[in-house]
Amino acid sequence: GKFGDYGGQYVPEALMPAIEELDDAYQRYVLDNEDGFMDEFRQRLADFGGRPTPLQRADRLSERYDLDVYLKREDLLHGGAHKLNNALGQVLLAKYMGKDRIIAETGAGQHGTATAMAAAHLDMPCTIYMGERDINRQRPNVFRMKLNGSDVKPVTAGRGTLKEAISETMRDWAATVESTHYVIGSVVGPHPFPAMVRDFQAVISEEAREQAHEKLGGLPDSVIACAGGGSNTMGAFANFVDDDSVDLYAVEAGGSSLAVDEEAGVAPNSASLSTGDEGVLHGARTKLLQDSVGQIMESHSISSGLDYAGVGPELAYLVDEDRVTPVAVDDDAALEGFHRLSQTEGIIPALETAHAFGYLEEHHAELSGSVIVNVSGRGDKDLQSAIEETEAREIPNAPDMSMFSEGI
Amino acid sequence: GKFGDYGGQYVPEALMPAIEELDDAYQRYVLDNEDGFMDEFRQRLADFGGRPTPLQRADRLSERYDLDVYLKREDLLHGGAHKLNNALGQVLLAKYMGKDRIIAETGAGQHGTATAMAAAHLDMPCTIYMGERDINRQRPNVFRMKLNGSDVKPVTAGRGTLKEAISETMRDWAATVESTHYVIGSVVGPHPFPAMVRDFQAVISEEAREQAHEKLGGLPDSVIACAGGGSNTMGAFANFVDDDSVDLYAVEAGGSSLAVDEEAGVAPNSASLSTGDEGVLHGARTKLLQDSVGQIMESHSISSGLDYAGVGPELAYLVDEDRVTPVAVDDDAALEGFHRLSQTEGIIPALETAHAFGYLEEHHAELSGSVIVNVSGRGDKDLQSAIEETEAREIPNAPDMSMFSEGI
Amino acid sequence: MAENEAIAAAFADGPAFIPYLAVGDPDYEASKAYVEALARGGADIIELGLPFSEPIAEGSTIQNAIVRALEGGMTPDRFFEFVEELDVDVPLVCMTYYNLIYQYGRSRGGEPGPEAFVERAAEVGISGFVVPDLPAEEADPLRAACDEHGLDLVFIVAPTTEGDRLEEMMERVSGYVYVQARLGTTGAKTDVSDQTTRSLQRLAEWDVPKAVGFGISSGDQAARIVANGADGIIVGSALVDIVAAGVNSERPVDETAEKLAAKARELAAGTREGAARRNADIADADSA
Amino acid sequence: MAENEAIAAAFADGPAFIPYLAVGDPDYEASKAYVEALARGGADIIELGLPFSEPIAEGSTIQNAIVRALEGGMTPDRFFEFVEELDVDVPLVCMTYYNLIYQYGRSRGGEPGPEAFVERAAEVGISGFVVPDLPAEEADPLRAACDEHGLDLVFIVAPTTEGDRLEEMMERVSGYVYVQARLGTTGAKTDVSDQTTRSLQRLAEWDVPKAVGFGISSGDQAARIVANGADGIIVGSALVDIVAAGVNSERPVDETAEKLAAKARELAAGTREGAARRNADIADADSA
Repeated sequence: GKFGDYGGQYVPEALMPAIEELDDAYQRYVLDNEDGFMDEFRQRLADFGGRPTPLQRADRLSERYDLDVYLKREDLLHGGAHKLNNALGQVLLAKYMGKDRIIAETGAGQHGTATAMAAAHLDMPCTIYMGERDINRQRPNVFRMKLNGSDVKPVTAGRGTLKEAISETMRDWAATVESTHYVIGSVVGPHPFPAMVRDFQAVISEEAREQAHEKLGGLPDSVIACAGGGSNTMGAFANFVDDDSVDLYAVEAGGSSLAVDEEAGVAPNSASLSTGDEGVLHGARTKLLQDSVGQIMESHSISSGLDYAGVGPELAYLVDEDRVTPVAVDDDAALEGFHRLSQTEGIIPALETAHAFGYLEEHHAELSGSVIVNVSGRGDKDLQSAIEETEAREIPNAPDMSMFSEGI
Repeated sequence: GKFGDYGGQYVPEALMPAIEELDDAYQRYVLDNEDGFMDEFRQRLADFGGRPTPLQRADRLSERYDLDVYLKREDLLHGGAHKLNNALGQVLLAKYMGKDRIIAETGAGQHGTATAMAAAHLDMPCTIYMGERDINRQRPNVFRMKLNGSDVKPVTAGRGTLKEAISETMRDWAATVESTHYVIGSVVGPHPFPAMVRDFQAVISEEAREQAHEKLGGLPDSVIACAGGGSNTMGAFANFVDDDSVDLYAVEAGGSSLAVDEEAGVAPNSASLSTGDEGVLHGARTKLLQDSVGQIMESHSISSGLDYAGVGPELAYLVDEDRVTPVAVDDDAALEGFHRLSQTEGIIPALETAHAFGYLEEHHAELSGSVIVNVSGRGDKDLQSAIEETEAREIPNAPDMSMFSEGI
Repeated sequence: MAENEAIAAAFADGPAFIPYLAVGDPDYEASKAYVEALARGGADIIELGLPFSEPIAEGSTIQNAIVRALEGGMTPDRFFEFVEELDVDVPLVCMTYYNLIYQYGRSRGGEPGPEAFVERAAEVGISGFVVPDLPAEEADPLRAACDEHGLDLVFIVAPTTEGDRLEEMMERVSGYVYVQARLGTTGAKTDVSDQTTRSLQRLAEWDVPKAVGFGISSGDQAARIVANGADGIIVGSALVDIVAAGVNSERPVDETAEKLAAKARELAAGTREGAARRNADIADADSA
Repeated sequence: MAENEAIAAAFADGPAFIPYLAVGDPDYEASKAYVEALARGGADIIELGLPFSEPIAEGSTIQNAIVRALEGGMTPDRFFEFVEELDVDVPLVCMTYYNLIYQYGRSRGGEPGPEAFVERAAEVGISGFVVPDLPAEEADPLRAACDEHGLDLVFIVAPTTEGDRLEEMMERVSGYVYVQARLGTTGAKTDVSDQTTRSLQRLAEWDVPKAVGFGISSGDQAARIVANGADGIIVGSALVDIVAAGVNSERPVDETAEKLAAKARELAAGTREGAARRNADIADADSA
């Protein structure tokens, strides 16, 4: 359960038996395909989720950047993001484990909607905890979860965002651990979650690697993915980690600045790989945005899905090992990437995903050959924020923003 | 250009040369695959669009209805509906024809967003006409088109809905016909549009038929698709038309009633196949909702995508030939279908699509064996209307609607 | 093909001025006054628009007129009544969309098809038809009905119409041919396109009069176009604009009618002026 | 393993009453008054919560206390200062989350790891630790540092803890074991679960005192639990509720302190009462 010194199981004692039970189930069903679990999982990912997703050559971006840019189209997965790979895997695993209830936390609502879909599909009662402030910011996702039959519980503690929702979900789990599985939404948390979520998401790079052989005739020179908690990142990297020739770039949310305001306890970014220190959060030792004494900082990003103070322990390890290059682009660059992909390829990316394209826009000259960018999700959920945030800034390739407000 | 007595080319003389040019291009590129047009189209549909879409067995619905229910998952296509099949085909065809500009009309915005995506992908300037009232009702789709770089022109004439947008697009085309291609959004309009759009959409049933052989070991007993203009309908039926053993059901929007209010010029439904009379509209002879002297009625449906007074001429023909069975379900049944699929399978359908599931819910006892339902689009665009319309009615399987308004 | 005598007569004395109004805009009685004003102003033929709910070939000016007329209660039967009651002495051409022509038989309890509509039109004194959404390829049933009742069927030739399509039309046209001056839909514009001259040249061999329409709004334009060889000018939007202005400013009907008559006089004068110029040119050419 | 003498002494005279408060809630001075009130009320050991920003093991009562304390400016160094200044005569156990322990060394310019924190804690007079997010498997570095400085490391045994995991803890625990009375997080509840009895039975062979916590809010409950075999009772949320009520009603600090002292007296009395009942039971059993 360790990646170097990272990882581990830093959780309340009451949860340890559940985590051990999960570890056992992970080994049997996921690693050893007991009862054909992985076969059923893969079949459902195909039929229900829409896998494989395409690896598409982005002709216009390729020309613009003088690179061979390929897009791994996770935005086409059911629900609109890579999140279903994990949610479907965990809900199915919970069924194999004989659990009769699912809980999950959600920030931007993407993991919550994916879990709610998977739970409806597999007939599992499901409760989603969501900060009250996030609920108000992400109403369409709240509607989707509820329409899928999930119970969405508003969390009023603290600032009413992801952190508080995680704590509340942990509390529910601590009280119901015998019957309930907690579907963690990223490659974070105590072992076996980081390894298990990676394995569920690894289908991304498994397909991409095979598709690269078909379309590029070999391996790509680089793979680029945005990184918050890191599930799409590890999913996109996993099957390339052993290919030393492939550069792996984890693009973090640089927010407004990489500097921190220790006094206010605020890091105006979510760049834990680039700027964080080792520490323990939500069950694992990893890189964190924390103040000098170890209090967790409030992170910031225009993309709520990247807005998290921690990161998956395996990514922290791969960065320390120099296998993954952590980079960061700021909010402005992310918006530029958002508009670039929308205008140039007819794909509106999630603001999370837009960071990867912001990196490409800013740093394409440093890359060469072929690049796979993981399009982790679609931007339908972000239309309002993307427009508001663009209006508030000077984004070079922004469309005429007046048209979004005037006359219509 | 005829389907029995239906179809034809009832358009202003100024457009006739363009339509003849298009017919020529249709025959060469689409029917004869000149310059490898169809190969490129199919490749782009795969890479950019995400084809093939799955044919998924709906386990829980199958159990509920004691049928083998299979879902053809067009909701997973890029953009969230089958619309891209046609838009990508036509924009690519326009490129092959040497046109340098695209125009389209849109009602609910689905065809407009698909066209805007395809135009960005293929680097074609694009103008979309949309009624002002529709713009106000479908802002997210307006944002999507604009983010993709399309020019969205509000149409203020009349009631500011689809009819007026079609007229306005025709006007643009009449003035710019030499350089511009008009991307019609359904199997309607003058020849060759009904045949060409059918051929682009026929990929749905081409895949479904093959997938049925793999998954069912043969042909399904029935295929069900919702019908407005009829593009997903013809797409889902085309490759089954010659299979006499397969029953084809076109589910129209019954609205609030199948009766018409001749005095007010209003048909409170959009069921032109079930209740319409032969007439000429928007370039073709087909079945129409019209008053006794031939004025076109205002149609109605909770689903704006089905809200059209005409229907594709080929469908009118297939109904007269008893090959397609026209059926209609009302707004309430459509909402019941909407909630049924959302809760039971974890797929939130478009309100258009929900009509097909409303039919299944109401009439499953009359069906037997295996049924393919075309999930023509996802419901993200309809969340608000679905919730408002559900709140205003008594829908037996509605969730507790108070949760959508109270406290969040 | 039958040739309607009244229409033939209208072109017999030289180029014709052919105004258009939507019947029933903004209401039955006012509309009658307006049409009669056009006749008073010197119209040689009048095109009467029977409003259809989806006027795809019209610009916004005429579209709005059609909306006003429909809201004012105009129907095919009211239209026929209107024509019957009309006190004018010029041939009348009905301009409408094919679905209304096609459905009329059924609305009277018979089969759909153009016969019933044409029969009734002939009865009330209509001399011919212009049907903007009916290209020659789809026109045979209507052509046959017109022949039976001695009515003309006018086709629109667009700047883009060429080759076989011209043949198709030439075989079916009667009365006059409507030469569309430029691409686009109806609407008053100040430019008169070069395309007009080219179109007239293309139609030189046709033995029906060539009336030019789309975008003509002044006597000067009318004169120039006729001087360039047109046998007639068709003016719609510039007249409908006057009706619309009257509606918007709530002007009394007779004032609007007088303005229409004045505009008609200007356009009719322009038409005659153009004919005179052309004759002078011909005389010049003859004397050269 | 080292055994802290002060803690051992606290259990020597019979079952111990162990109250908890979040240090710095709602501010430094008030918090000192509250902790001293607990001592006055009869606490045998006091658990002092050093607030961490992500208290995943706490219920909402203590979570809110932690938020108040953090907003009041509580930090690890202020916490140590607080402990140093505290005028009480009972052993103090620091309850916090592992990241604060782990980072302290680095905040002082050294390496991360638990040594610096433990050293400083020992210096100010802390006798032991409870770290809710540190299971036995991850505890060796902290255990080693505690041994070096003579401090106890208390583990929480949950109702779900069984088999090998019990062994792991038994090997590493010192001072007392914190027996979690029911599943869930901290919070005052009126039920005392059957699981408590079962848990105590499972731990029968352990040679450290067994203190029961989670959900104890009254002297009666304390008495029943001690009568059932507990060597101590731990009460947090019921006391934090009093602090919170004081904050919400803007009650003077000394009034809230008095209410805390009163509650402590009730719980301490309950603890003694339970001990008396148990001794009576044992006497009954002996005489049977």
